Amino acid sequence: MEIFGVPIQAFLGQLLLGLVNGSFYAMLSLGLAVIFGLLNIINFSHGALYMMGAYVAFLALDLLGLGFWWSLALAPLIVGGFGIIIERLLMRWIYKLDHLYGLLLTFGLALIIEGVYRYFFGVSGQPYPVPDALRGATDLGFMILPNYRAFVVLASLIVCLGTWYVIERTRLGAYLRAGTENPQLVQAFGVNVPLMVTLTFGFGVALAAIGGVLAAPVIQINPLMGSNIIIVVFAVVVIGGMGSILGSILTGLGLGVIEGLAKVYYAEASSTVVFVIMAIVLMVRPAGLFGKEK
Amino acid sequence: MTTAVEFLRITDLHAFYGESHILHGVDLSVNRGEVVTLLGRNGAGRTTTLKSILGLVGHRSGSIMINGREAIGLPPHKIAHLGIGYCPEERGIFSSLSCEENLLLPPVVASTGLSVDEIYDMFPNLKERRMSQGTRLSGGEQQMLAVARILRTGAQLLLLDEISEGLAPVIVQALGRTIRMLREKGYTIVMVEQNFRFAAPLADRFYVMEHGRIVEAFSAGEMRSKMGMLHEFLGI
Amino acid sequence: MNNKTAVGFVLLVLLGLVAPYTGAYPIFLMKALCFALFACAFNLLLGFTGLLSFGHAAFFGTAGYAAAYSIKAWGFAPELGILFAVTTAALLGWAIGSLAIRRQGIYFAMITLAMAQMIYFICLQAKFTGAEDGLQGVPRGKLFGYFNLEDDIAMYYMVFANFMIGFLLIYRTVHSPFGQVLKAIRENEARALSLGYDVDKHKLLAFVISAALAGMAGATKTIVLGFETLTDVNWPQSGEVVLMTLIGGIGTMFGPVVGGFFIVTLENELADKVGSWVQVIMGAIFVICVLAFRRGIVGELTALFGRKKDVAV
Amino acid sequence: MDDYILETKSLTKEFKGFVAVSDVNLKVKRGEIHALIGPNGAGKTTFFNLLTKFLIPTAGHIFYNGHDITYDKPAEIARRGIIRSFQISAVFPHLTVLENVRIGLQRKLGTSFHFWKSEKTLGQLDAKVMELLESVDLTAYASAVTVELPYGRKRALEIATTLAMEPELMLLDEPTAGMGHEDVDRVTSLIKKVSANRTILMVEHNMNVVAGISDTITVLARGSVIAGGPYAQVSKDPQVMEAYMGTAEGELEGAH
Amino acid sequence: AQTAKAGAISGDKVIIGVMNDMAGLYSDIGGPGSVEAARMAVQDFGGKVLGKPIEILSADHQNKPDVGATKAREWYDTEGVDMIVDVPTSSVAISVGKVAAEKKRVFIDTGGATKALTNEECNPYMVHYAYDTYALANGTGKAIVQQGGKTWFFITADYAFGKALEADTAAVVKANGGEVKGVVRHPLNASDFSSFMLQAQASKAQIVGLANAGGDTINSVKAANEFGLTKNQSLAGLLLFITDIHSLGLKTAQGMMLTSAWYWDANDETRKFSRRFFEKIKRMPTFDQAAVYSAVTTYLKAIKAVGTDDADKVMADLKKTKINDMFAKNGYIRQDGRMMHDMYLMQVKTPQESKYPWDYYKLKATIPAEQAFQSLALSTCPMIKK
Ligand SMILES: Nc1ncnc2c1ncn2[C@@H]1O[C@H](COP(=O)(O)OP(=O)(O)OP(=O)(O)O)[C@@H](O)[C@H]1O
Ligand SMILES: Nc1ncnc2c1ncn2[C@@H]1O[C@H](COP(=O)(O)OP(=O)(O)OP(=O)(O)O)[C@@H](O)[C@H]1O
Ligand SMILES: [Mg+2]
Ligand SMILES: [Mg+2]
Repeated sequence: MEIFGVPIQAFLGQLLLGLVNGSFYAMLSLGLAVIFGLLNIINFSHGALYMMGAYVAFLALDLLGLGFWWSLALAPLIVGGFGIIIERLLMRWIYKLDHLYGLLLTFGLALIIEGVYRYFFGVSGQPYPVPDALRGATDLGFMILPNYRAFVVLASLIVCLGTWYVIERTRLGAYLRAGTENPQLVQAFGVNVPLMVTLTFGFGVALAAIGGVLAAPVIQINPLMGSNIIIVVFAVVVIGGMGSILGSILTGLGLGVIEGLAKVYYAEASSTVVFVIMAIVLMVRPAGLFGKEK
Repeated sequence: MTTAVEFLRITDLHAFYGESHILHGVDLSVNRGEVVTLLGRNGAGRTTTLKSILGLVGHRSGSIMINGREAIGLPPHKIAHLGIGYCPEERGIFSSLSCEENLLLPPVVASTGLSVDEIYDMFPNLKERRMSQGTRLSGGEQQMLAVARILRTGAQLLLLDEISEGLAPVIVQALGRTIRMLREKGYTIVMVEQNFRFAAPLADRFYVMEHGRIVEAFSAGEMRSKMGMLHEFLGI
Repeated sequence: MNNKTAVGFVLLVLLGLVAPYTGAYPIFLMKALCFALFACAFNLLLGFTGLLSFGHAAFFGTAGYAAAYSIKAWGFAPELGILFAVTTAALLGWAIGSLAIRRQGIYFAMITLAMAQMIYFICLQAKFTGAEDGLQGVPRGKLFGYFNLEDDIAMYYMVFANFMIGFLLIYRTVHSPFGQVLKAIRENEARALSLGYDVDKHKLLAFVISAALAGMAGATKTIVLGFETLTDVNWPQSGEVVLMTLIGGIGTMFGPVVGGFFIVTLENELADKVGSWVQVIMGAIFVICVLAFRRGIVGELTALFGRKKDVAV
Repeated sequence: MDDYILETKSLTKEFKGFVAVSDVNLKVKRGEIHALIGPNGAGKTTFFNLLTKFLIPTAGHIFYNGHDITYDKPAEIARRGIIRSFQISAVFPHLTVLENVRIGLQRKLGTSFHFWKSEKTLGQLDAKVMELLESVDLTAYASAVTVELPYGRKRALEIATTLAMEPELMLLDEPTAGMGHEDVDRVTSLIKKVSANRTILMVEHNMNVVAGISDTITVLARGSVIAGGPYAQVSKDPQVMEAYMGTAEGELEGAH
Repeated sequence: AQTAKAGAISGDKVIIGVMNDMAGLYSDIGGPGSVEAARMAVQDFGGKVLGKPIEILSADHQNKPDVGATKAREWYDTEGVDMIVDVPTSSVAISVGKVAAEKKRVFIDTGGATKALTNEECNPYMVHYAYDTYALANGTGKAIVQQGGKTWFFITADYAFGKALEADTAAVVKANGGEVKGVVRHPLNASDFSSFMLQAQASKAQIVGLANAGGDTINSVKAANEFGLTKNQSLAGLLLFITDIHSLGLKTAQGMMLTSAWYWDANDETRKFSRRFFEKIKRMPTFDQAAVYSAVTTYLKAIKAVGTDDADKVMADLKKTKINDMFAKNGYIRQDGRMMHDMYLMQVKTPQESKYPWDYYKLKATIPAEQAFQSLALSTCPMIKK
């Protein structure tokens, strides 16, 4: 059996691989959405922080001999901590300004982080092995799926859904959502909003770092890995609309899959397909698939 | 008569938004269980006074004693925990929260608050629109929600900014009854009101503001003798 | 035009006219003028319409390709090449603009960025752009069949003329009935809508003008340097023009000119001094500008000389 | 004989099963000040939103001067002469008072896309602008930047800008909300003044204002019209008292 | 001062400008290492030529042709630079080449890959020194087919560079009796290559040719490993530098075939140079960096031979003298500016085979210059009269 000239096995295989990429998109766009929610800032440095996550993994292994699992735990803490410092040192001064300044500030930040990493690590990239426990592949009948890829999908789904639950279903989440709209008032009700803002930023950044660690074994760790992915993630965010957490997760996964299929049918266009979809979505639903008109 | 216990004392309060100096040395005090109304023209600085109490202005100086604690240096969330409930002028209903979530949002600061059922009895509209998105409520319904919301927290000092604005007479009357009831329960209330006819029968004392200063203070008993002055200041 | 603007303007023209005789490097001057025009065009959108486009390199670069290709492959004269390039940029501006203005604020920025990235991919893959080799060896030719542009001085004055045309057009646009409506839209979009203005069409027109002028800058630069490459359509170029405007002064008339010269000089000077730190320095300038220097050079200067904050120079 | 400028036929708006405006047939007579009152949540603002196309009706039709405008776009509505004022003051804060009003006048010049013309060409409008400012008592503020105006003046400015559109029909949503007594009086008399030669439909909770200037009153409750007519008649309607006042005793006087 | 008399050195100094990418994509291939290599060359030459001092300038062109071209002009015009060397990134190389032609000064490109430099963009003042896409494709393709790798599948970066690599390789594969089973073209910076690996696997070709570069190649290799492609098929990298192998690690890269212009561990001479280089840079030199050393030396020798730094005379000498140093044996510069030298087919060692750091390659075949590079007959360089 074939689907548009591609054997169904291959088709399913590609679908699954698309999901893996989608997991990265989902995790990054979720982090962006969380930060945007409370700080009203599009974090342009998100890609750079994702890259930092991958470097933490590399350095932990290289300098300290700490393996993948350690990194998975350490990177969000270290990079998230770095995020917290950034928030305290820089971000706080611009909350009252037009949101565009946030974009510009984080853009500058991304340049700096990337530049510093280039200086210290060069650009040719660093090796990182797949963790031993996840080596090898499972024969699914229609394809051989490397165990590590399966793990990536699972791990990111857990992280994403966990985040969704906290934000949409808990009291803490209600504070977050309310703080998103009117932080002053929420603070006047007795909630420590500045702390909440700082931690939220740290959390969003930590999501990026987890993404970076997960990516380390499958793609080259180099200072540019973040800027390559961030623009696509922006498009994902525009398509999904930043209105809903679940929206960013679903859009991320969905676009990963679509991009994966594009690689089979018309590989040349696989990097533009996301932008084309963005254009179409904008024409039909300007607010994005899950967005609300303001 | 029981001896008055001072609950809020403001001395020489100055407040700024950025570079503009709005309050120029406000002094006022409110006793426990009192209802006090701030009167004044648009832009006189009444809202700013309430916001200053909570630390929501750019910069402030002077002294604000709440229940014996100095609040001038505290961040807003700590001030709230001294037992203050705030109903802002622009209502501040959250659109990403449902009506009920809005109601349940403010953290409880003391155990003496009303229960959700009591609140719904007081405002049946809210019960009906309970699952509605916060800002989908009508203007008046939002106003009710904003007041209802802080009654749950057990805050003893309520700062109410223009709560009668945009409400149908029937609701304004209901609000009046609520305020009286709250006073009987021992709540302390500072109201900012444009609607003098609403405020007049409720308040124990009045302050009149003009250009960021208190220019007059009188009690309910003195009201008649002050009508001339009020007319001059407020066109009443 | 108020007095001080007029003074600034006369100063600009004088400086521009004598610049090639000051010993400044002519190619450098021309390049800087092109970037200054690019930044002015960008500022028309950001400073006077309140729209942050993060994809303006798309127009700059596409026009560069259009000029290079039409001149090299079809033998267009320079003026025709520029005209063709400006038209191309305007059309592209119309296409991208129609999509982008459907959203506001940050989304607008992200959409323009993403669309520009798509243009980059297209330029990378298309046949006529020469991909990473670029379109090289574009002859400067003769302006109106008469002025030989191979001569740097002649070339310079043509660039300067282009710059002035663009600059004056922007000035006119900002201070026109249309400019007034733009200002109103920036201030209160809903109200402008309710007064019966088709807000989207106004924004779109501003976008197209800005794209066309960015295109003019790109095309001119191509003729000056004789080549067009992917660098000009890639996103760091979009970031750079934002930086030029930011550092010169958003929403000021002369700011982007100053910013353009500043960054081009900096880039040139840093090239053989700091090695790999260029990017970090650019990033740091961004951060510093946003945190402490939001009015930019021109904005700060005018503030210093005691003008009101809201005056657009 | 009766000349109706606006007419709705069975206008209905449903939000996910909740009927906010239900089968409303409203006729607005040309040249009148028509007030829309009703308890909170009655559907007044929703009704306004339907008229100005901020919302799409679930059912029913809207006729303006006999034309069916149910499916027009917001900007088209404005061009037909229906102008709405906002509940939150809608001015262009960093333009001068003069420029604010001029923006309103400028559209008719047809040069709003003319980016090649000098803004001096707008000077021809200034006389008309001053006339309008005069009518709302703002001449003294003409060159002030709008943010710096007191609240009541901003409302007056907004009305002047709206007048610049030469609206046939003005829709005012709670024009006196949040105003001090002086401003209320100022704005009330302003509305009365500008109502000459045009029709005004307004939502208002302040009964003094309603009683003072409106010719006809329609009372909405739970999305439906429960009463209509001149003030004297409506204010005695027991159903209205019940729904609006909460008490059936006494005349409808409002809490203000 | 442009036309120097015989025996004269313009400006009483010989100034050599090393221009490259100091921080970007290509900074590890050339970058600060190239500057160091140039310095070493000057030092080994004795610091002076014809009694005049030799100076090195360096600049970062940031991979921007306009920065590169403007800098080159400024160097030639106002700084008195006599020769520019390195310049990776094809677009910058070509535009600097144009400036060199206009200013009639020497330009020796070691870092650029595009074969356009000695074809349509060639000019009398430009030398293309180390390698080009044709040599890489041709060398790898031919040698592998000869060793039995008959069936090929290409993973190609979808732009001119990748397509040229693919086309050149495919042509030589077919000419030598091989077969191309399929091609998949991916966009630049595709980051995830798993999907292409599945397609390559399905093709059952013996050799999977990677017609891409840099991060794309590295990510391809990583994905190939992960999907077990290397169990039954071999990877051939068409443009791979030793720094890429270093960053992949032998565990992942082992067994790959690639063509290189030079290898640090080839003989005592190369080792001697490389060890010195390593002292300073902490990396073994790439073939680009070695080529910079060789190019600077060759240029200085030419000045010494003709007794002037006049570009025309130097170029004339360059084009007739044989080059023999640690980089090339019996190399020579052809009319079109192509420096002809042997290329080497290398195979990446397994981790077991590797005995010491940077011990990465084993030599599979030497490709003679005449076979490695495009023949003059095929050249589109206008300077070649046919
Ligand atoms: N965020 C702000 N920034 C700058 N100035 C402000 C700000 N908010 C209020 N003001 C100014 O402070 C002054 C006092 O305002 P305030 O809101 O306290 O007045 P008010 O007495 O509550 O009047 P109103 O009836 O209009 O609510 C006014 O002149 C107002 O313009
Ligand atoms: N977008 C919406 N989605 C769901 N319900 C809505 C929406 N907009 C309004 N409603 C509901 O419709 C009813 C009518 O609202 P509307 O704002 O028209 O009332 P109103 O008459 O203007 O009241 P007020 O005098 O309090 O402003 C309210 O119960 C409100 O909750
Ligand atoms: Mg107030
Ligand atoms: Mg309403």
